Amino acid sequence: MNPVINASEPIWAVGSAFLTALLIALTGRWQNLRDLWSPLGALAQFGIVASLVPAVLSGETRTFTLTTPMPGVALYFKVDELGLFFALMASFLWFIASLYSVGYMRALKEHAQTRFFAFYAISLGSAVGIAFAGNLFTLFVFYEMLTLATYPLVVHKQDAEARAKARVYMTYLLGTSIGFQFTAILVIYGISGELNFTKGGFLQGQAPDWLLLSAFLLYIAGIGKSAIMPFHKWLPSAMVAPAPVSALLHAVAVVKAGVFTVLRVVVYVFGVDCLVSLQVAQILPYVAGTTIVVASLIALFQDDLKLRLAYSTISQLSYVVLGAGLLSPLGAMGATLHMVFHGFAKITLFFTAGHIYCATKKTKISQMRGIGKQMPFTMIGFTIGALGMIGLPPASSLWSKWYIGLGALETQHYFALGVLVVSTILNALYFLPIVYSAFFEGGGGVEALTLPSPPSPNTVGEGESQLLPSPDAAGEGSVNLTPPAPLSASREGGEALYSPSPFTERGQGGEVNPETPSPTLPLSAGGESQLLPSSEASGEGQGVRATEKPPTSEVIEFSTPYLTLMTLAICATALGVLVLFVYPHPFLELARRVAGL
Amino acid sequence: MLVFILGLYMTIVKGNLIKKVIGLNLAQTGVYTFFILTAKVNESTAPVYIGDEVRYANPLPQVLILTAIVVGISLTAFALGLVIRIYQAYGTIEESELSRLVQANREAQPSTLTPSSSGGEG
Amino acid sequence: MWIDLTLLGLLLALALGITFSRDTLTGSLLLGAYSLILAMLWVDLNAADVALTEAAIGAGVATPLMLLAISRSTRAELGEVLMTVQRYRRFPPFLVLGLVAGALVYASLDMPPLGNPNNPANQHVAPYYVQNAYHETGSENIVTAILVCYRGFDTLGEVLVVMTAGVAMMLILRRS
Amino acid sequence: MLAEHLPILHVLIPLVGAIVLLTGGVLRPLREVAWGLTMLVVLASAVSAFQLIPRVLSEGRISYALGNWKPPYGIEYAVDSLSLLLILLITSLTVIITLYTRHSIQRDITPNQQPYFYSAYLLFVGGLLGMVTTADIFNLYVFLEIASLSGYALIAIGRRREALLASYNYLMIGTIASTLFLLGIGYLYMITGTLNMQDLQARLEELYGSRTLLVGMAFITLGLSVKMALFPLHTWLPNAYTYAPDAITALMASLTTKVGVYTAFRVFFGVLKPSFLSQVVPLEEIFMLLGALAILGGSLMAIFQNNLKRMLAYSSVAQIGYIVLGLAMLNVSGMMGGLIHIVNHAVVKAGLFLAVGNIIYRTGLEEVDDLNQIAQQMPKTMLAFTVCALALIGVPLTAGFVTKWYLVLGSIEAGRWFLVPVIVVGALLAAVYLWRIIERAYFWSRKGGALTPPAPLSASREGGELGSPSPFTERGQGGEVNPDPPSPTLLPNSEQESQSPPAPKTSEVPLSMLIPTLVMAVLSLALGIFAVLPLNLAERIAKSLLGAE
Repeated sequence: MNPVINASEPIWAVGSAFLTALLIALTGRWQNLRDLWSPLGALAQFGIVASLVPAVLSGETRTFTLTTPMPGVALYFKVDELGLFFALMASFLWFIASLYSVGYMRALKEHAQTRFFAFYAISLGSAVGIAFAGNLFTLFVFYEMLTLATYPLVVHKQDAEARAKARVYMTYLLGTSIGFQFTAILVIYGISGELNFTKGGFLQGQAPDWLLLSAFLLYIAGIGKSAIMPFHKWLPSAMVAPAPVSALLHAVAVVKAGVFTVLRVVVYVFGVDCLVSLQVAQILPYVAGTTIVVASLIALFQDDLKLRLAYSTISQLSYVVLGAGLLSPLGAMGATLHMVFHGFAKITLFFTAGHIYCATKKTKISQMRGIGKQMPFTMIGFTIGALGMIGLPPASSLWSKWYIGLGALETQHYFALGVLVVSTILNALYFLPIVYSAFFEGGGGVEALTLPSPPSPNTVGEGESQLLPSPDAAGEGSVNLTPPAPLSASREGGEALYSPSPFTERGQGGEVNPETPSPTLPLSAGGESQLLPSSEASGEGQGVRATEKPPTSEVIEFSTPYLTLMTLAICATALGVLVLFVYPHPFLELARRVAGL
Repeated sequence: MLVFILGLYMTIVKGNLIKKVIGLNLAQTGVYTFFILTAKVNESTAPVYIGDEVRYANPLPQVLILTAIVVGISLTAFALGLVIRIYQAYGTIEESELSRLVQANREAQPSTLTPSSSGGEG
Repeated sequence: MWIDLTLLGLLLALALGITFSRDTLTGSLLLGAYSLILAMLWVDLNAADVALTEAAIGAGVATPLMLLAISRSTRAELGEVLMTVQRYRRFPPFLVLGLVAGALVYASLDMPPLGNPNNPANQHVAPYYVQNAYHETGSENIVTAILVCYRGFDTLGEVLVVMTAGVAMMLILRRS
Repeated sequence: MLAEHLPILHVLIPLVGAIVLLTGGVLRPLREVAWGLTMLVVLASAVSAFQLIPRVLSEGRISYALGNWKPPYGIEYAVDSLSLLLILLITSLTVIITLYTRHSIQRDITPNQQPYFYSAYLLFVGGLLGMVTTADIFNLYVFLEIASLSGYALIAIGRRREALLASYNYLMIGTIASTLFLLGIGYLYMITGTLNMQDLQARLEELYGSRTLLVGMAFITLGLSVKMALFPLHTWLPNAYTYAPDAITALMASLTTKVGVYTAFRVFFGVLKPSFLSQVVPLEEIFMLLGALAILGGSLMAIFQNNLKRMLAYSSVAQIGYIVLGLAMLNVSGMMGGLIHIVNHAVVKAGLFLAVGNIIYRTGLEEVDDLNQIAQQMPKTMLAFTVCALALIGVPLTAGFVTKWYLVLGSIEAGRWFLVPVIVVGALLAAVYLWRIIERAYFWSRKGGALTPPAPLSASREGGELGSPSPFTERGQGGEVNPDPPSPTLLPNSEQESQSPPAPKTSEVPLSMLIPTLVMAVLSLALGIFAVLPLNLAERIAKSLLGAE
């Protein structure tokens, strides 16, 4: 069998992040010194994790028991393929994200930066902790730690809205994890007296089917972080956070931790065989598939870029659950791959969104016409990220989708296959127009219609707020449930009258732009997001009467050192997406091992 | 036993704080009597040693009650002390009045320290 | 026997009087009288030491304390408060009392018979005291022997309770 | 020579200390050193208690016959693993809290009252220790009264005049309870003729059908349920905890009710045998139900409180529910959960009350609504508060998690599935009522100028739609409207401001208050991370309690 080696690397990988947080907190007074720690810590972490790759590839398993809080229940770490996979991605992306967030935070002169970076580091420590957790207890510990550590990041704005949203965030994550996951862990422990992950699972035949099945469903419901509907609300809520945090939530740590946990549970706790006998394949893919399609549909209607990305995440992450739920090795392989590949693509997209906001204070898709001329590198990065979402070459997610598709074929799960096709189309529908309008529109005619100014006395000049109270509420409240209503409403809006639909509020959001005092935006905001679903072509048509008047078409993404830093970060991750497309072999190999092929 | 019930009744039902103390006393005496009764031995004498052949009443419960009486009086004394303090602070020892006062106080100023009872210079 | 009954009758009457007396002064005076009668009853039950204590403390200490408290606060009572409040508030206390009374009666049904020397209470530990107290402690009064020797720690506790009460009074009364 | 008296020493030391303090109360020099003396006394008591550990672990139950009178005739003191747990808890917490009293109590009493205060304080501690150490049920009653009476007094000296009423009500309810307890003892004595618990246990076994026993136990149970503030009988607790001096609240919250629980279960397992529960009355069912009710009811009440101490008091009611629930499960895991929660909750709740005491000491703020940005003013205190709060919620690697782990495991083992959601929901409710404080303390911005967002206007419109989980959204927005609160103490209630001095940037409490608070926080983490030691003890206890079966 594979040699099991007791080694302390996993604990150092986790500890390096916590140490970084400590250093950040201690040196908070000296800004430059403080901001040095994050990249350094990330590098150290990545170095440690990467040093484990050869060992794992050669079949070793490294374990470490830190302490035993309760008899029989240890803080136990174990490095295996799946964990390494996640840890590699997280620590690498942390490095880039730390550079990016230094740029972001400084460019916006954000407050409480020390707290921000410290908790960012803790979050990463927790993420790697989740990756290397060797049993359910350790996993749960870091899972909760991650929730708590991200809370200060989400509530970073500290205004009423951020607090309310952060409360939603906490409620969903803590509620599901304490409510369901904790119980499920104990049920599992009660059944088997065993918590350590074992390849192939350790639960088969330990209890009656109904008990196992309910434990499994409890567990899946308990992983609120994977954002499977109906436990997805926290993700759009968390969009109040600054862009680097969104990147953290979506690409690096939180959601990833959720799907990672799903994979862990499916492969290492219950075991595929066991789940097959429980007929989970009849349940999980349907839930995941529904989530994919519905979230994509919702994403279509979001005008706020980050919200659209958020729903896209919900949909994309369910691919992983879908892949895992197919209970075929190929599906599991695809799921594993998608976890990483989506991470690279999505972090690019979020970096882009944050970068655009930093540089221009724009948050709406409808405001971004022609932005590609101002920020070509950024938007190229965005394009690559978007391709990654859709799963087209030259983006790496082609591979992961490919394997999930193969898995669906293998198990003859035609529903899953259908979902893949439909969602790919939907993805294309909601990303490509952005790309198109960014590069090929804008600078055009001046909008003729002028709308009554929305009654918002907001002092947006400060521009600190990329908090988007209203669109989010709209997205959650009405669009989500009754897509047709806003559809017709804003269509009218597009023609003549502005109707008091949720989009009124969106108008206020549009107001945020300090450079466009004339309130012409709302109309096109409504109109644009409207037409997107119907077809790409008509989106184009709408674009002709684009309102956005780019103040200048000169390239602004290198105008300050901070923006340059951010641009470079985007380029790096975009490059990552491409590299992974061209050279996915180590990951394919690792994923193959995870899936047991 | 009836006394015990009566005492309890007083403690619960009476509105006057002193009356409650009296009730408490009454209830306690009920319990004491119960103990004394368990100590009763027919045709016996008080447990003062006068020789081995005599039948004595059971001394143990009596001892217990001696202790209990003293404990009881301590409680009574302290309760009465409290009553005096309450009267000084509120000007009444009627429960209904007190609850009214407390209510009014709470509504007026949710977290005000009353100067009269704050531990200033004695 | 008739002495017992008379005393019991008196006690009951006094207790009722205390309960339904209209003002605190009457109540506390009656309580003093009640204590005395109770002490007499206990003497009759061969509990001389306890009776002495009760007479001294119940009548001799408690009553003056009550009087002191009344003189330092107020004598007037608003009358039967609960008689004036709504009906529903009167219900729960009676329910509780009824339950307790029921329990007492229920328990008394299979209690060991009163006064029987063969009761477990009189059989297990007590005879040891009776037989050995004098020889082991030298005290003729068995009650004293137990109080001071066998269960001396209880007595220490009892003294401590008194002390606690004293401390407590110092604490609360000496502040203003 | 002292070694053989160990089982009694830790009880006697505080009592003697109290007497010394009292007699010294009249001497002026002693007033100055009252605190120091108390500290010495509790330290000595703790030292003697810790000496017990090896002996109990190696020998099991240590018996000590007071005055050398043989147990059924004289009074027996005994230390077994269960009482050892409580003894260690009481002595060590007392040391920490005594440190805390030094400054915090100065606001509640005058200097010349100090000897009396510390005397009562030591009597209280001694009473509790006596309760957990004695093996004689009447002696238990006596010490119960010592502890109760000094407890009433300690509550009565609270700053506000409501403290007097709270104390009085507690006294009434408590005395009725102890009178019932005494009556119950009378019943037990009547049918057995003994007062020693082991003796009782042996002699009672053949009497399990007896009505007298039944009613006697009912009285005892009722009386003790009041003392431990089990849910429907908890009414004395919130007021008492709210108005007592802060240090006393911490002491009582962590110890009094625990000792009540201890006594109850000492009676159930030391006087009765588990078979009584299974044969005669399914008492464990009742307790389980009450525990569950306590968890839900207490937590819900806590959510609706705005006074910090009152909120924590209701939370205590809920936490007692956990303990009772666990102990009533009658299986090893569940009982371990309950036992370990006795320790965990004592530490955690003491930490919370101490932190709240710090806040009140420094700012005079007692309402949740007033705590905006308190963390900037008192970062260390709030750090401790946060850690303890997380521990109470039961986040992994904290004390509360261990408890919940074993409780859920126990209820699964017992096949009582309905308890699982109760425990879990209790944790979530705890998160709700504690998190709003953390949120306020850290994230309720009082930032002026550039960062005050325009959001409130639009956000408040949406607050309703969002259906946010806590009832405080609206109030929150009210607070937010403050244009630029310059100091954290800016409140609707302006009188507060005049009382507390204008707050400097950070103003922590004196070290003598800060250190205990931080120690509690560290302990509540340590009890989560290194729970093996206490758990081993708990397992031992649980097995020995159940092993009698």
